[in-house]
This record gives sequence, structure tokens and C-alpha cells, in this order.
Amino acid sequence: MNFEMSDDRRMLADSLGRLLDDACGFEHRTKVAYEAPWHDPAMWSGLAELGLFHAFLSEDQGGFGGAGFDITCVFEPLGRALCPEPVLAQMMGLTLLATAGAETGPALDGTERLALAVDEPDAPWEPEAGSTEFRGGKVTGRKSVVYGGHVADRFLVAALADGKTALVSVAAGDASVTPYGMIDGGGASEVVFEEAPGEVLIADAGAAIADALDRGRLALAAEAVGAMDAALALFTDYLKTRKQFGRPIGTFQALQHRAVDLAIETEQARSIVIRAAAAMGTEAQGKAVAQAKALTGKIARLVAEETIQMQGGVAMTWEYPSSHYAKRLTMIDHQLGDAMFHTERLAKMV
Amino acid sequence: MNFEMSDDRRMLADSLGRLLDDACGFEHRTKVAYEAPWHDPAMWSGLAELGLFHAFLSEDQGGFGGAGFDITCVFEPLGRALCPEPVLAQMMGLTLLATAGAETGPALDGTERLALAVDEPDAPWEPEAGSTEFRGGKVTGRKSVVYGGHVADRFLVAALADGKTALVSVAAGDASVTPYGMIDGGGASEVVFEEAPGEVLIADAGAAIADALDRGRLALAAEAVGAMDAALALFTDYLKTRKQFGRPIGTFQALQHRAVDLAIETEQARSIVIRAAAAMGTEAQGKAVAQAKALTGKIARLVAEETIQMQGGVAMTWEYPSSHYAKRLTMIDHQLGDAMFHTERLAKMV
Amino acid sequence: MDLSYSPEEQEFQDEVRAFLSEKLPGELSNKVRRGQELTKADYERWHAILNARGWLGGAWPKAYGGQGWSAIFQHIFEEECALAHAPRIVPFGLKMLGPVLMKFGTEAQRAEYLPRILDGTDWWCQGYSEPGAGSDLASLRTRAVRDGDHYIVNGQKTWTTLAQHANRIFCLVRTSTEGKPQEGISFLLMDLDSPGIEVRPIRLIEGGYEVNEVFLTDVRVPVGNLVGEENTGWTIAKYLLGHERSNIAMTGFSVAALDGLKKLARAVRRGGKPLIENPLFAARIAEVEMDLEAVRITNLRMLARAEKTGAPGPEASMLKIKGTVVRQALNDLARQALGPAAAPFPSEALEGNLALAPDGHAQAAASYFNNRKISIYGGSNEIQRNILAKGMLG
Amino acid sequence: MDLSYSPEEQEFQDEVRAFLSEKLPGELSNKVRRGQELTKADYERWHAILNARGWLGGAWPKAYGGQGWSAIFQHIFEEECALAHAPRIVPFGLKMLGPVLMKFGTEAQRAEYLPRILDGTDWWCQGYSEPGAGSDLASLRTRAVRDGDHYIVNGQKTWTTLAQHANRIFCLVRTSTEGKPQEGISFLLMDLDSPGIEVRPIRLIEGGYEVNEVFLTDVRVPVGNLVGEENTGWTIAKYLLGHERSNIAMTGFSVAALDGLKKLARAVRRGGKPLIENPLFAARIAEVEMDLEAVRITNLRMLARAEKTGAPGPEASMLKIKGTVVRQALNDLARQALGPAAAPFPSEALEGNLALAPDGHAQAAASYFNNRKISIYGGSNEIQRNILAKGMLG
Repeated sequence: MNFEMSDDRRMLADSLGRLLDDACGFEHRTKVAYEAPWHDPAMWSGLAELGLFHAFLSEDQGGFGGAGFDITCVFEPLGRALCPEPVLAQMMGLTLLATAGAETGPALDGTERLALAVDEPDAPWEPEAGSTEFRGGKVTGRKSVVYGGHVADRFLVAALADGKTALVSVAAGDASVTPYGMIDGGGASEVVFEEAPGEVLIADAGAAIADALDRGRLALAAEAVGAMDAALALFTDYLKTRKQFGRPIGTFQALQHRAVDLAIETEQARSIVIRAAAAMGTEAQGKAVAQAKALTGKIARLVAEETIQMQGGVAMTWEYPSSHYAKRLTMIDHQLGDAMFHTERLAKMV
Repeated sequence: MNFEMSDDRRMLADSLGRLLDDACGFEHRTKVAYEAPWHDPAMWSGLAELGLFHAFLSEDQGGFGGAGFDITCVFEPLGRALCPEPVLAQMMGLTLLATAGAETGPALDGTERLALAVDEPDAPWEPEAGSTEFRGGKVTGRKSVVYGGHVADRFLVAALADGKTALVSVAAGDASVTPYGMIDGGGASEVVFEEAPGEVLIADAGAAIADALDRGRLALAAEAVGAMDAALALFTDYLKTRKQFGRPIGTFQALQHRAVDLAIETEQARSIVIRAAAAMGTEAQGKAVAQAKALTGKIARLVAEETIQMQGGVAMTWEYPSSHYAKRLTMIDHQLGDAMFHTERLAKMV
Repeated sequence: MDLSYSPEEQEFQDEVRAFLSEKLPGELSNKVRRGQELTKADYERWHAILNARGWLGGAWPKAYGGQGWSAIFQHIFEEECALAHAPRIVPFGLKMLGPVLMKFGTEAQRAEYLPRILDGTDWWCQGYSEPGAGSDLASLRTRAVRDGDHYIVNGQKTWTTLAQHANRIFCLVRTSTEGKPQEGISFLLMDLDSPGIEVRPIRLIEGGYEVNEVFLTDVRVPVGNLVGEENTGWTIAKYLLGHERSNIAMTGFSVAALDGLKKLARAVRRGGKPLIENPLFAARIAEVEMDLEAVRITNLRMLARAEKTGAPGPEASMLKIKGTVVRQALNDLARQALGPAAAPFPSEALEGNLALAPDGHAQAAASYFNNRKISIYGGSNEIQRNILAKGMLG
Repeated sequence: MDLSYSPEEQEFQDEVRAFLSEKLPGELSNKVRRGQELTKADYERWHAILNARGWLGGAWPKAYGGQGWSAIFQHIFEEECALAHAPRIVPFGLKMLGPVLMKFGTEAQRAEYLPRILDGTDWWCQGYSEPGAGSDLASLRTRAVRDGDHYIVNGQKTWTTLAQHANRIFCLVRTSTEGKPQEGISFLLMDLDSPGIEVRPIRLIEGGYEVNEVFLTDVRVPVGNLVGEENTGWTIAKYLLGHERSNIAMTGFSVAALDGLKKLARAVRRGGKPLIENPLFAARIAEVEMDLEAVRITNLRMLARAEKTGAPGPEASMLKIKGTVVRQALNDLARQALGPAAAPFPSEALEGNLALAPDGHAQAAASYFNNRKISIYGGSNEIQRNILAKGMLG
């Protein structure tokens, strides 16, 4: 038993943390996160140069990582910094390209940007339930809230082909893309395919997509833990320094006990993410990831609501970073299945 | 709009309260509640002499009440006193006798004791789902956890007859009755009918039983409010007087805020019971009663758990009345459908 | 026990409904229903419509141009307005300063200001909170120093709602530093055009602008603008807080929001079926609904008691807490119901074929974040618990 | 990162499992699984079986007859015991007094008492709490006054678990009233047979007897029974509290309870189907399960840290809180699952054809009520929050 990060991962996480301190400071981050194109090419290049994307693939696949803990050691710092870059989309895309045995070089070095086009307006989080079709070499359908779609060069699309869910590659130029920003910063897009030429990467892609989604969920859960840590640090600092009725508000017992509960729940979140990271690639993956996503989603919302409530008005303002953590912590639950969605999946496994 | 009790009801509630002060003091109550026959004939006679049972029927039916508020104004004091007598069973039984147009005199004056035999081991809270049968004038089947069954003279049994749920009257002597006490005091019984001679009171009794159950649920919700009031009174008194770290524990803010939440929730419980009482006999009855039973069930458990936790060890002891309130408040949710059961019913109505 | 309105009250309810269906402009109710920001002109338009009917200051005594509504009439009016998605009445002049002037103002102040509140000439805002004095209001530090016929005011106010639309502000200011902090506070009226006053907007979490900072630098205020005696401002502030209890539970808004939520959950699909058929989601709706139903009755109980005794009792703080919690739970479920579609910002950018949310729900996430405020402002729920604990535990 | 046990630890785990499957008497494990009260003989029987294998004091150093188990070995042992429904080891001698004597006792005290703990000659109980000193332990008032070679002890202890089976008690007593309350406390060993000691049972909420009051009237205790220096008892008490951290999260019990709950929910029917198919109930199980899984990992993290640094860190208080909450949630669901069948008391009265609950669950409600204690004793969850707040907020 060992809960220390390996030296390699610690070095990567530390380098990433330093890069984000420089390239993703609060003011710059807020600007990038909320203004078109919701993306900073320099930040992206910095991440790529760090070799970040190589951490998502195994050595066999041309990377130097690929394990669950490689994902979490990257996404925790991204969460702490509220980094708005579409690293999640790149990670899931790379996973699928590697599974398909397709060329990963340009995506690994960050020159090609990928986005996974899975959700549809009436079928969020359920790739099998979509109605997008692939027929005669062409894709037709609509994908909704495609994270990273605002800057993607290529879409990896879940589409029905011959009664199966296939993974089809479509160049961004062949789709109609409507980019937009998100309430918690960063970008996404609506993507409409009308007879768009596509190349099948995996003909029967159900399992491959499910695996990529699981890796994405693990990443989001780790990102949430990073954001919780940062939000709690701001919050405890505020409780220690802000005075009301002549003393720091952190001396009021009712707030103390609620603050402690947030700290406990954040440790719970950290633990369940460790559990899920360790379970990647094993039989336990599906259940452990669902637990991690559901529990972090629930706790993230609690941290968001309670840190606003206890800090009061200031945490309602745009100028104070706490509000942005609250938004990210809340909206992270809307990606790749919310706490209810995964709890329901788990309820069927009990 | 008027939230005052009518003079008649207030007089009845006051008389009942005084009677219970005398006849159902803590020590005597605990003895009766936990020792066979789990019943005190003197207390029962006292209740009957007060005319209590007449409050459950309308003037048409030979009583002087029968409205929702007649039920709540009786059951709140019963809850405050933790009265273990099977008044609930008598009330539901009387309702059904009156609906059937059967003789109610002996039950009204308390000389005949009734019990409604509805639940079965594999079908709690669902009279339609039972497998007890009525055929050729005989009842066969098992009814489980029949409240009041330990002292009943007569059972009103839900039984399948000609594809419908009928209400059948069976003399207690014709059934095999196994009486027992309950963890929260008072008694019930297992009742097995083997070709027991029965008389059909209502041939198609689904609606009549549903109405009696609704009235029972309202009664239990009101009883819960009475018990909450008493439990909170003990609790606030304890918080004011018990000292730790040199001051009353009621001056610790973390406990204060939780105490306040209990008071707020108790008012919520009171309000939803008022709502349900007012809805009796209207189209809104089913939904309002389900809301009252579900919400009071949830709040009753909260009050039970929190008053134990905040009072600490003393509230874990048999000698201190608080523990008995906690038991009743918890177990009341097990009667006539728990919070989950009714929430699920409501979820289908949203 | 009787939960229904009297015949007179029912008649009034019908009257309000008829009025709303006839006079409330669809443009306004649609904006409100969709959670869109209202312009100054929107508010003024609605105020004028109400004033024309004599209902803008319906709760004011007839002597001051009102209808002398009872608490129940006022409740009926506000609940119906909320159900119809009418813009809320801007409360600072009508519900705050008005009653204060009636009780503490001079004849001259009443004559000057009250008519201008009703006819829309003045838009008041409230200068209570300061950067260092939020929940602990009595620690405020904005100073007003007497200089002949004027006070010279220096300091800073914050969380000043809709100050960007206002031309006047009423402030709590410190006129003495002796004794307990509560004892040196005065209630002062100011013209926002006065030299030395600067209003700076504060951007809120969801991106909107509805509150402001107000900087006061050597602002000269005529002593005639003092309301009540010098150093009695705390009494006035407490009166105002105790008085302003109508609509505290916001049940009208919540009933409307519940209705919208159910429609939303019917329109949105999950797992190939309407979300409302999902047993977990439907159970959550059912749970909020029973809580709301109970709050609604507690609210009526408070009104009935206030009608009898003149005082709302501790239920006011309970209603503030539970009413806001229920309202926020409804916002939370609406946000959740949208799934991924809740995230784009601002969602109106996506229209026509690309619209993501059913009509009226594009702002679900923004409304959720914005409404975190309701359990903070006007005495946070923690402050309400302190108040209740004092009553309960001494 | 590696969550799995080392080969050596796995081997030990296998060894424990094999031992339990061979040596744990079915009568005992059935009683435990059913939540029935164990007799003194039951406990003694199990202790003797363990002692024969050298595992009763497994965590004790070899010098004192133990195995010198690491924290992880200890955890493995306790988790496996819990999963197998073994009786819990009575902790007062083995986990409390033993380590205290090893650290603070004299050679003579160790030689006299430690072997008698292992061989079952002595059954110790703990005299900490008093009627006026629960969470505020330092305010205890039981006095010990020196009289030659003896202390004369007067006072009252309460919540003394299983004192009815014990022949000895270790007590915190006040030997000085000077200075801070913590400074005048001593740690004293007593023979329960001493004249002047009376043990009176306390009946608990669910009807059982497991705690007692202990009345001390002019009890003469030889000064040789003092552990450590006079007036240093608080240090010993704190050491004991900090030391006794194994099994604090009770995850073994909870995993076993979760397993039992799932079986129960499969056996019980509601609406014509097994309860486990009810989406609301299944979701509740899923929620507790994920909480438990997280507690389990937090527990392992604490063990790994303790192994490295020797100190459990703040996780200990976190585990106490969350571990008890999860355990209680499981009790709550089991009670709920039974519906009406949870209410009869004592349920064992109903047997054979009339049995109401599936095997092992007749005591579901009683266990639920009894386990409300776990968030109160050993430093209530409120006290744990105070401790954590101090670390977090200074």
C-alpha cells in the first residue's frame, strides 16, 4: 500500500502547476475563459510542450503514461487553476485514436485538436441513444454541447452504422460548427453534420467509447478535487481573516462545523478518485468510475453552495475567484453524466 | 382564513390532555407500553368516557366530529403523551363500520375494540396486493403487524372476494392471534385466519379502505407533530440547563443552529398536517395526506436523531423520556407507509 | 380552522387576476419567466401601470395614496403577481422608505417624498451594508459630521441594489462613536447627484449587474434630510426590518417555478423518456413540492397571526430560511434537468434550431447562481438562525 | 500509488481468513450477525480462542506476549474479524489499559496486569465519564485524597461499558483542584470488589444493558495502583485517545452490514417486487455504498500515513465522523427495509412460521437505536468537529 505519487508523476504535476501559475493566473484565466475564442493558443502550446498529452497514452501507444493516476495527476492541477483549455477533449480523443490504432502524433504534440462528439440534445450522456447516422461514407446528425468543439480540428463522432455505434472521424471543416462560451468558462459548440464525409475509425465502438467516457469521468472527478482544494483554501483563508461582530468569522462554531464538513467531504472525494484511478483497466472500472463521478459531483455542489453561503456577498461577485470555483464545481456535474445519472447506474448494480 | 381550533375541539383536546397527564404519566406509560398486555383497561375506559371515539364520526354517523381537524385535535395530544392505547385502530375501524352502515355503538363507547387487518408480510401498506381470501363465508390468510390486534374483539379484514377487495368482519375468537409488544411501546399481533367465519361488510371496499388508511395516515402525522413538540420541549430545556465547558450547551452556536432547524422543521410538519386535515373529503385528500405522511415521517426521524445526538448519552437511556419520543418518532414512519413509499406515490402524481 | 380566503379576499383575488391578465404586458412577463434582466424602463412601465390602478402602494394608508391593504390582501396581490410573472415591485421606495417616512419622517418629508415614490419621479436605493459591515450591520463606519446646516458624509456603501437606476439613496451613517455601536447611527436621505457620490457597478457571479458600490466623499447633505432624531437610525433600521415581512417566503415565485420545473421535466428527455418519468428526479420534485406546500401554509399562519396581533412572530425568520431554501432547491432542479444544455452562456446566443433549452429555461444555470444571494441578503440565514436561537434558547 | 496490500500483508490476510473459518464458532458469529447481545461467556470464549493463537494482543509488542503487528496488520485482522461476524474484542484491557501500562506503568504494574489481560483473568472497564462530565471530560469531580498508603476515592462514574462483567476498573480521578482542571487529574486502577464500589446497570434506549453507573464511596485504593505520576492523568488520557485509532471508521462492520442490507433488500418484497428493485431504495444503497468505499480508502490512507509518520493525523477525527455516519445510515436502511416488520419487540419472540424478518434482521430497529451511540461516545462527532476546526481554522 502506497499513497504517494510516483516521482515521474509528481514532476509532471509540479511542472504543470508552475506553468499554470504563470499562464493561467486569475485575471488572465477569466479573460480567456469568458471571451471568444475561449481559448489561449499560448497556454495550449505551453501544455503541449510540457508533454502533457503524452501522459494520456501508454508507452505502447506512443506516450509515457496512460494509467488512471496519469490522468488524475494532470487534472487535479488543471482544476486548481480552473484552466479553461479543452484538455479533456484532447485526452478522450487521444484515447480513442490510440484504441483505433490511428495516427496520434499531431494530437500528442498538440498541433491537432480533437473533440469527442457524443451527446445529442435528446440523449445526453448516452452515446447509444443518439440518432446521428453514418451511411455511404457520410455523417448526418446533430451533436450538442461538444466540449472543445469551439477549437477542434477534428471531431470523433459516435454514429449509428449497420446497427452498431461506430466511431467516425470528421474534419471540422466538413461540419457546421456554432461555437460558444460556457457559464463556468471555456468553450464548446453545437455541431451539425449534413452528409459530412467521414472515416470510420472503429466499426463497433461501443466499448471503446464507454472506456473513453470512463477516462473522461475520472478526469472530471480529479479536476473537481483540485478545484475543491483551491476553493477550500480561499474559503478557510477568508474565515480566518474576515471579521464580523469583532472577531474572525472562523471563530463562530456553527461555521466551523460546516467548514469541517466540507473538509471531510473533500477528503471523501479525494479517496473515491484514488479508488477509481486504481480501478482503471480492471473489472471494477465501471462501478468505481461511476462512484467517483457521482460522489464528487455531489460533494462539488456542496462545496460550491456552502463556500458561497458562508463567505457571503463577496463570494457572489465576479471579481472574487471563489465565485468562479463555485461555477466550475457546480457545472462539472453537467458533464459526462451527473450525480443522479451515475447513482441510477449504480443502483442497478447493487 | 383562521388557524384557531374551534371551541369544541379545543375543549376536547384540553380534556384529553388533562386525562393523559393523569392516566398516562411517564412511568405508568412506560410500564403499560412495554409489558403484556400492552394495554391499560382503565386508560382505555377513560378515553372512551371522554367521548373520544365519537370525535371520529360525523353527527350523521352517530358521532360529533368526523372532520380532518377532529382527528388531528385528538392525535396531537396522544402523541405528546406517547399514549400506547390502540386509538388509531379504533378510529380506522369506526370509519369503516360507519361507511359500511354497520352497528357502531359498542365501538363508539369503547366496549368493542376494533383492529384493521390489512398488511401482509410480503405486501405491507398495499391492501390490494394481499393474498388473504374470502370464499364460502370463510376467511383464509395471514395478516401481519396488526396494530391493536393484541386486544381487539373484532378484526376488519381486507380479503379478496370475487376478484375484488372486500372488507370482512371476523370475531377475534375465530382467528389465531399472536400478540406482542412493539419497540416503541404498545402492542400489535400476527393474525392467522384458517377458514374463519366472516361477514362481508363492504363487498367492493377498495375506496373505503383507502379512505380509512388516509384518515389513519393523517392521525399518525398529527401524532408525530404532538410527539415532536414534546420531544423539542424536553430538548430545549436540556440545552438551557445542561452545562459543559462551564456554560449551558445551548449557548454553543453549532447546536443552536441545529436546534433552530428542528424547530423550523417541526413548524413545517405542523403546517403540512393542517393542510392535509383541511383537504380531507376533497379532491386534494390523497395527495395532501401523502405529503403529510411523507414529510412528517422525514422530519420525525430528523427530530429523533438530532435530539439524541445533541443531548448525548442521557438521551440513549431508557430512564429519560427523550429516548421514548425518539423511538416513537422513528417507528411512526413504519406505519401505513413510510416516507419513501408516499414520496414514490407523489412522484407519480407530479 | 379554515384555510380558505374570506369572500372579500376571494373577490380581491379575482380582481387581481383579471387585472393582471388584462394589463400585464406579455413582453414583461416573458422576460420575467425567462429570467432575463429587466431594464429600468421595464420596471418604470410596470410601476406606472400599477400606479394608474392605485395598487403600486396598495399597502400604504389611503391618506398617502394607498389602499390600506391588510397583510392578507398584500399577500394575495404579491402571490398573484408572482404567479403571473409580473416584474417585482422595486421595494426601496415603496416598502422601505415609504413606511419609514410615515412613521419617523416629518410632515414636510412625507409631503415631499411620498408622492414622488408613487409617480415614479424618484427611484430610491438603500445604503445599508458596507465592505466591513455585512451581517454585522451595526459596525458600519460611514461618517456624517455636522457642519452648520449640513452633514459632511464620507464612507462607502456596498451591495446597493439597482443603484444604477436610482436618483436617491437612504443611508445609515455614523453620527457618533460614543456608546454602543448601535447608538451612534442616523438615517439620512441623499440625492445621488450630489457632488462626491460615485456609483460603481459590481459584476455578479452569473455575469449580471444588479448591485453597486457607492462611494461617498465629502458629500454635503442638508440636515433637513435627517429622518427621525440624530443617533436613532438603528431604531428605524430595526423597524424597517421587522416591517418588511411580506413576501418573505417568496411562495408565489416558488409556486410559479415549480410549475415551470414540471413543464421542463416533461419537455426534456433522458434515457429515451421524459425526465419526469425518471423515478429519482420525480421524487426530488415531489420532495420540494411538499416542502413548498408546508411553507405556503406556514406563511398563511403567519399572516393570520399578524392580522390578529400586528406582529409576525418568529415565523418570519423561519419563513426567510425555509422559503429561500425551497426556492433554491427549485433553481437547482431546473439547472439539473437541463443536463449539458445548462452550461452554454449566455444561452440566448443559441436560438432557433440550435436552441438548447425549452422556452423559458435558457437562464436556468444563471438563475441558480444568481439566487444563491437570497439566503445571504436581508439578514443571512445564519443571522436568522441566531435570532431564532435567542428566542428558543434565551 | 498502490492500493493493494504487500505480499506479506496478503499472506497474513489469508491466514486470518483461514483461522476465522476454522476457529470462529458458528454460535458466536450467528449471534453477532443477528445483533443479539453476547454473554460474558461468549466474549471470554472468543478471547481464549484468539489468545491460544497469540492474536488476542496481536498489536502488543512481542515482549509482552503480542505479535508486534503493524497498523496495517491490525487493520487487516480487525476488518476480517468484522466481515466474519466475530465478536468484537473487548477493548478496555487490550487496547486501552495495556498500551497505557506499557508506556506509563511501572515494571511491577506491567508484570502484574498485562498477563492477566491476555489470559482472561482480568476484565477491565473504563471509569472516565461522569454525570456532569461527558464531552467536557476535564471537568470530572471524582476525588481521590491521599491517606497514607492509600487514596480515598469518592464520586461517580457513568457510561461504564460492560462493567457488569468486569472485576477491575481504571479511572480518571481528581487529585488536585489547583491550576487548570486538566492539571489535577490522576490515573488510578481499582479492584471492583473493593468495599464502597457499587455498579448499577443503565438500561439503554433499545432495552439492553451494556453500560453502567459506578458509585465510589470512600473506596480505599493502594497508592501502588497509581499509573504515572500524580496529576498527570490527563496526559495519559490523551495518549490513550490518540493511540486508540484502529478500527475507528468501523469499515469492516459497515462492509458486512452493507452485504447484509443487500441480502435483506433482495428478500423483502414491496409492491410485488423485491425491494432492491425499487429505484429509490436502490439509489439509497448505492449512495451509502459510495460513501463507504470512500471511507475505506481514507482509512487506508490514514494507515499508510501512520505507518510512515507514526501519527494518524486529522484523518482520525474525520474517520470517526464519517465512519459512524455511514454505519448509522446502513442501520437506518436496514430498519426501513423491514417496513412494519421492524416494529415488534423483541422480535425473536416471533419464530418459525410467524417470523417477520429474514434471518439476521430481527434486531434491525434495536440495532439502529443502539448504534445512535457510536456518534456520541469516545468523543462525540461534535467534539471531533471542534478538534478539526482548531486544526483548520486555528
